[in-house]
Amino acid sequence: MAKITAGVASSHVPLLGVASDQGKDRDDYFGPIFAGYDWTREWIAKPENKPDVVILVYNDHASAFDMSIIPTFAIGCGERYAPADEGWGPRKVPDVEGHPDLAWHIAQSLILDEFDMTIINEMDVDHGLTVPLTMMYDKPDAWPVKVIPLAVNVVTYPPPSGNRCWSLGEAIARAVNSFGEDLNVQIWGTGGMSHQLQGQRAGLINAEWDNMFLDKLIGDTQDLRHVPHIEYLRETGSEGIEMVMWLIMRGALGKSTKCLHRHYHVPCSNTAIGHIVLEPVDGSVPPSPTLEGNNDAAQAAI
Amino acid sequence: MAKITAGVASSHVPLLGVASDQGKDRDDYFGPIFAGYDWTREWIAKPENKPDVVILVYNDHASAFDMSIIPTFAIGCGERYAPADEGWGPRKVPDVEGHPDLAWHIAQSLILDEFDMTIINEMDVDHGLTVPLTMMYDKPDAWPVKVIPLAVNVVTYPPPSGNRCWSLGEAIARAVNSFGEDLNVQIWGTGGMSHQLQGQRAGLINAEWDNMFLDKLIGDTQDLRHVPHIEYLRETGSEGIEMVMWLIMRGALGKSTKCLHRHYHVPCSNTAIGHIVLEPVDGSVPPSPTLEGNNDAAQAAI
Amino acid sequence: MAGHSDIHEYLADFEDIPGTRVYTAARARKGYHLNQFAMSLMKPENRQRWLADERAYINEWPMTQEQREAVLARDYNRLLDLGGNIYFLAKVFSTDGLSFVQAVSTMTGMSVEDYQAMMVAGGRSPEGQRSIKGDS
Amino acid sequence: MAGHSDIHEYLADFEDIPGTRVYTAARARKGYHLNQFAMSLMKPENRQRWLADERAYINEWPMTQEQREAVLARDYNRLLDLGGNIYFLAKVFSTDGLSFVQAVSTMTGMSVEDYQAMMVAGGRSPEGQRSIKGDS
Ligand SMILES: [Fe+3]
Ligand SMILES: [Fe+3]
Repeated sequence: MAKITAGVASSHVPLLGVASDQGKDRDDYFGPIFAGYDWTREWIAKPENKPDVVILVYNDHASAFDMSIIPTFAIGCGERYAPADEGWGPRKVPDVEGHPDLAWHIAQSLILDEFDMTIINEMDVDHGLTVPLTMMYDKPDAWPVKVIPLAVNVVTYPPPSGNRCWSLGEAIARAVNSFGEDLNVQIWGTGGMSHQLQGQRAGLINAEWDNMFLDKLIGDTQDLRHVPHIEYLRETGSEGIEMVMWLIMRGALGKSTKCLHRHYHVPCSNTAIGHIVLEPVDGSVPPSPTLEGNNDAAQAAI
Repeated sequence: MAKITAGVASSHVPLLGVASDQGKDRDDYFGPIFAGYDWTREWIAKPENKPDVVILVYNDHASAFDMSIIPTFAIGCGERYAPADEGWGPRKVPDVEGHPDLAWHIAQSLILDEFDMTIINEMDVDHGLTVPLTMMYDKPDAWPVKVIPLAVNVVTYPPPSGNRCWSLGEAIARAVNSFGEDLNVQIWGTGGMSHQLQGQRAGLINAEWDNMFLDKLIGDTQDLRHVPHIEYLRETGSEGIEMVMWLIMRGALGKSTKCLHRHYHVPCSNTAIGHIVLEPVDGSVPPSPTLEGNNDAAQAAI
Repeated sequence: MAGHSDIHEYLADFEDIPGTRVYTAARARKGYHLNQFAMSLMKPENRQRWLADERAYINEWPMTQEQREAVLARDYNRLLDLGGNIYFLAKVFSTDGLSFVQAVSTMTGMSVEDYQAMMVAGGRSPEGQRSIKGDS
Repeated sequence: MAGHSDIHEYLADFEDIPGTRVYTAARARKGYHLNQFAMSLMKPENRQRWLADERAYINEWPMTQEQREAVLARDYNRLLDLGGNIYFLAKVFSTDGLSFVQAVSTMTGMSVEDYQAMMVAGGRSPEGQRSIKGDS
């Protein structure tokens, strides 16, 4: 049976990709950032932790999706994905290999669970997806893991609510649990932490709020479900809203979590870097509330 | 204030478009089908009934969306839409004019209400959308109504559940009710009724089940929410599943409905034609259950 | 989550309907390039190239040889087995100038006249056509 | 639905944040072609044409003259007012060879050196930057 064994969160600042690609990742500026990932690189390389598949929650930054189509939740069910050209040529990192068996299983399960997924079979993936791979795996010839991209709209308003993201995570956990093959699955939430890339208020950083957010990913509180969008915007800058994606990761870890590793650094480019590794303590999630789908009570009601 | 004043359902068999375009709509074969729409054409032309905007629920039949992207619920927020070329050249019917103000308002409201909409700004529309316009308006130089296309995936499994469709309708009603401008809005559900276009079982028609379905759109029963996909497939043929789209229309009409007109005919091509005009009696819908969105209790919980 | 009924049960039911292939993920994946090929016929310039030399055109698509042959033979039941979806395949028969009734009837083992007569008489009854196991 | 709080209130809050334009539908509609133009610079052949003759290239896009001039002037605050979104506009400054810090600092009225120094010192404090009305 497949199982979600850990959750990882990380900022995905494009400059981190540039630093890695240009070999600056241990210089004075980037050294302290990358150093915070050393623990994780060692941890994830150990056979008992090594994931077979990562469900990688990220947002597309006007790369695969332009204004003609804006999916709220899009799940990649394709065989592979090439790095996108974001204006200076594609990053020279390996293609990303998908896991269509698990991805389609999750997509189908989520739709029965009343999540209105968009299924994607072909797309390029931008820094939102490739930078976290770099942070966790450095510069391999091929990524040592299969990836299911889960793209969330956090660009055009409204993005999904924090509560919806958390619930999606719970539904993802149910879906993974019902997949027949033995797989070690991780879920990653990316983006954030506080940053604002626009206007006179650009450069805003709120270390206190960011650390409150990190605190509340740990243990059994579900407070973060209820943080409204306006609070992210006021407290963490206009691009801090990306943190709602971390809640998909957190929701998928179930009732309670333990923190294995935590890292916070300011700045990287315009952004506060946050990174956390979580393990489910009690990974249980509520049963599906839907009629078409997933539980005896619901089935009996049909 | 905008208001949903009526719901209309209709099959959208492509052959009906061909019949109209080639002037065969009153011949022996098509006459009885089109005759069942005469009442509606007269009704919809009366100033007191004439909608300003139709929210037109339909499915794309591999026209705007190929296998590379499959949105469960896509809402058209664009200015206009051209008829699609489905293999024999586009239908020579007018372009469809959108209503971006109301469409964006609905899209934003639905996302706050935890529907994971895909927003579409550019697409062509196929027979699923243009045939119902023909049935209701005949052959005008320009369609006398603005249209918000709402495309539902009913091709790749699973489509959304009946319950999810009904709930989406309720959320659409809430959204329309909160739009400031005075607009007479109709919602149309299209597709169905029983038909199977594939395999040795093609040609299946189940008049009894279809009429049970029509019966249950009227009054205050919500039984149809709970019909599972497998029942549509077994009872009404593999393409009968399109009827889940009618439930979006029904959900948007609220607690109870009255039937103004009803029409059923077999066959048109491979399909049973069904058509019904409903009026809300008690149009109330439940308040939004979401936290980010829409009600005092929810806001207080934040 | 004891007693949990999930996507596997949901999908298993679909295999119990006589003479029907529900377009599930398994079929969608198998038929991916077949359906994308069919979709390409929505463009007039592609239809022209296809009509001018079907074999040359279809060989450009990364499909199995079996899928190619079934398209060239217009064997729609076979194409459904190979992952084709009827709305995609419709681009092929529309390009041939066939209507849905003409194309669909070829899958039933009936002549188009008999099929049309059945439709006019009220269509195929669901009796005995609902379930393979249940035989109802 | 008495006491109903809806999308209007949700959106109204966004106008109360100092020095910030939230990318709402209203902005997305205003900036539609501006953003699609910027998106076109993801293709190397378009970047070449753009760099060879910016004015000729931008005139091909159905944008307002005001939007065109703001792009040519690289006036990013103005572009935000005209419906531009920063992730789309990023294709313009990336094509110029600018980093996010270089481009973003131009919107703050600070030199890039001062901006960078502010970031290294912990970034801009949220104090007094949360609300126009509330002044907090
Ligand atoms: Fe990002
Ligand atoms: Fe249809």
